[in-house]
Amino acid sequence: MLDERLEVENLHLWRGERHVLRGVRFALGGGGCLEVTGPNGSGKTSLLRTLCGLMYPEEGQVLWKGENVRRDLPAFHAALAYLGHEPPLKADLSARENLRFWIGIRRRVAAADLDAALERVGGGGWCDRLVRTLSAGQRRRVALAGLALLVVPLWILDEPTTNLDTEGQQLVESLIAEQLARGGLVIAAVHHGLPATVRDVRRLELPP
Amino acid sequence: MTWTWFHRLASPPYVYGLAARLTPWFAWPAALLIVAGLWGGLVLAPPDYQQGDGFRIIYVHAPSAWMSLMVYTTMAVAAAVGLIWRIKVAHAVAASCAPIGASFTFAALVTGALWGEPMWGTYWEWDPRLTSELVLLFLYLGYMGLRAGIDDTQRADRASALLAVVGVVNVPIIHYSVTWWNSLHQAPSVMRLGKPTISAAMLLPLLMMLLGFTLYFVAVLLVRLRSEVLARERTASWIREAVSA
Amino acid sequence: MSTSGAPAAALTSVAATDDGAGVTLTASALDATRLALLRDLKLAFRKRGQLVQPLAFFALVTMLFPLAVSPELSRLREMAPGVIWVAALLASLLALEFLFRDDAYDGTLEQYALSGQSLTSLMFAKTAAHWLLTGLPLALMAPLAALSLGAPSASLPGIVGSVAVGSVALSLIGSIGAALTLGMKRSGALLSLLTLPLSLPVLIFGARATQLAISGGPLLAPLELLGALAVLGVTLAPLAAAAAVRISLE
Amino acid sequence: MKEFLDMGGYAAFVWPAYLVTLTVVVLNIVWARRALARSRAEARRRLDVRGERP
Repeated sequence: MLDERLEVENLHLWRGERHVLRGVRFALGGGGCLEVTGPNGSGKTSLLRTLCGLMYPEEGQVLWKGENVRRDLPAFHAALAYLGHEPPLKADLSARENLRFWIGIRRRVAAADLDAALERVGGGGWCDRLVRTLSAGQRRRVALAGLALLVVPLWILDEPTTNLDTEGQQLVESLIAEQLARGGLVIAAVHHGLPATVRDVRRLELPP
Repeated sequence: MTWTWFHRLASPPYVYGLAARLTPWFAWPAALLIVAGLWGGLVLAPPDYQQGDGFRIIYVHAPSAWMSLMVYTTMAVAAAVGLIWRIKVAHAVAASCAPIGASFTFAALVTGALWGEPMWGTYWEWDPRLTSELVLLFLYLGYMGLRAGIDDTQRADRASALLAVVGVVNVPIIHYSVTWWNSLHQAPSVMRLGKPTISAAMLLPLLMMLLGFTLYFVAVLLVRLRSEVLARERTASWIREAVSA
Repeated sequence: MSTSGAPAAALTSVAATDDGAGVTLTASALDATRLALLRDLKLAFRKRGQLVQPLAFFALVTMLFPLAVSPELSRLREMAPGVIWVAALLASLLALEFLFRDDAYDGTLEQYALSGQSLTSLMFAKTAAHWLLTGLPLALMAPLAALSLGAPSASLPGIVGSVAVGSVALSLIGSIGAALTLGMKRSGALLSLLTLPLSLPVLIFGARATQLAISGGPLLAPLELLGALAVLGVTLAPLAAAAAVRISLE
Repeated sequence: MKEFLDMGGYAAFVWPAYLVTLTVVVLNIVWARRALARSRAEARRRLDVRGERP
């Protein structure tokens, strides 16, 4: 029952005249990591958004714990964290306020946990500044802090290392490693491949 | 077993072929009825005792007004079906309805105004029915504007379907509010006519026109439906046959 | 049980059971709605300039009428309900364009849709914020406009009440239009084309209530009708707006 | 015939009303057929692009 497992069966997605996903299939169990690669326009983002249930595939289905996610989307979403291209942050709120609202809508979070998460991503010095004054890399780090705070079994990440320096990329690695060690699942679209330190990575290459 | 007809009706190739086959079965009776209705309405029906020959506008005004409402209802029902069951053909029906409905709403407004001038002494009267008709035209225009504003057909289908459903929930409220408002501001100067006593010779052509226009709507809808179905279909297997014919 | 069963179970238990304080970790729907509302209010106060715009617009439009028609108070008084309501309708519309725009750009809507919380209640929160930031201030400003148009001071409570209730319905109807036009580059004209016909009943009942307030008549009937529209809107509009947002994310 | 065309003095209203309605009726037929022709051409073009038609 508690076995978190994501299965994807024969996904076909069209966008206008383009056949974006052509029969994508895979299965991923607890502790598994899947990296989705492919050139620009190969449908990485579309695949991730389809997995989340935002886009409706023409054919095929996504199963979570053996059940079609469409049957109970709210329950599936409660088990899911999705990070898109851009960190979902408000420019006119501080990093801390952003996290308080974004995460708070989903779960209760103690101030101490919030501080710890911000500290962890190196935001101790700037977490009370408005997000509009932060660099792209710092914003990405705020998003990572949010990811860590959500504590959900399934992570779906779109280019999580964009704009990050070496230290930031190591942070992504350790976050992913912890999530996998907890028995969580990680699906990440990446351009250059995840760093080698993340072991047991399976790869899904989307054709152009 | 009971659902097979439903599934067949959701299948684009089946619908495409069916629409092509059915069109003449609606088009020709429609043409006959409309011609007969025109003859009956313009020539055979006696002049109204109050409105004289002016009442003959009813034979084009009433069918246009009927179309404007009937097409909107059809559109909203098709849109709801498409929205709930994600049936592409239903969205194609809804999308086909809008331009037809909008043009007949326009015709109803113009013929209503042309009827109003000799009867009320003014082209435009803020009468609840004319006002509701005008609002309906804006609802159609909004629907078409929304479709035109969204590039992706699938998203345009779903967004406009939602609008059609919201609109159909609102139409009775709008009509009620306009009637309520009109009852407060009854203009005394306008001549109000009692309902004309309609004789059989007057009524029969009207019924023929109403039925003729309805069949005509189905025929035009079927032609439009084919084009909308083609535009939504990407799998080539049946399209090749469809377009080579 | 698979090999990864134990850690997976541990993870689930973190999400599902109580923490030390004995409270569940998942935010309730009420918490989520409250936070979404607070977020919008806080953001609006960070950008006060945008907040003032619809109000200034409202004041300006009502000022145009005496200049365009006549400064005679008796004539203005007759027009006052129409002027106030048309101006309020347009001012509310003006603010609608921004209701979802930023949220769509920065991915907030996506996170709302994927939060596992009811998107309908989050949409309700956004609409409530819109009303608190435009509808309510407009209602509070309406007496000024009414006085300048020659309305007697006894009519002011009725005017405030009718604008306050009517603008609830306006915000709700508008939220559907704003959600439907998400992702379009120039949505302003289309937004008014979608929203104004649907707002007609609010305009009719609202103007009537205002008129009765000015003439000292019993305005309960139109107010009740306005209230009915608002209640209907509260139950249906967030649902439709949520569906429209989902469609825009597809 | 002249009497018929005169419509009891209402010619200026009756005939334009019929004209407008019949124009709408005819235009709808023309538009629908044109839309279908366009969709078929478009479908053909798509098939050509994919090389699925000789």
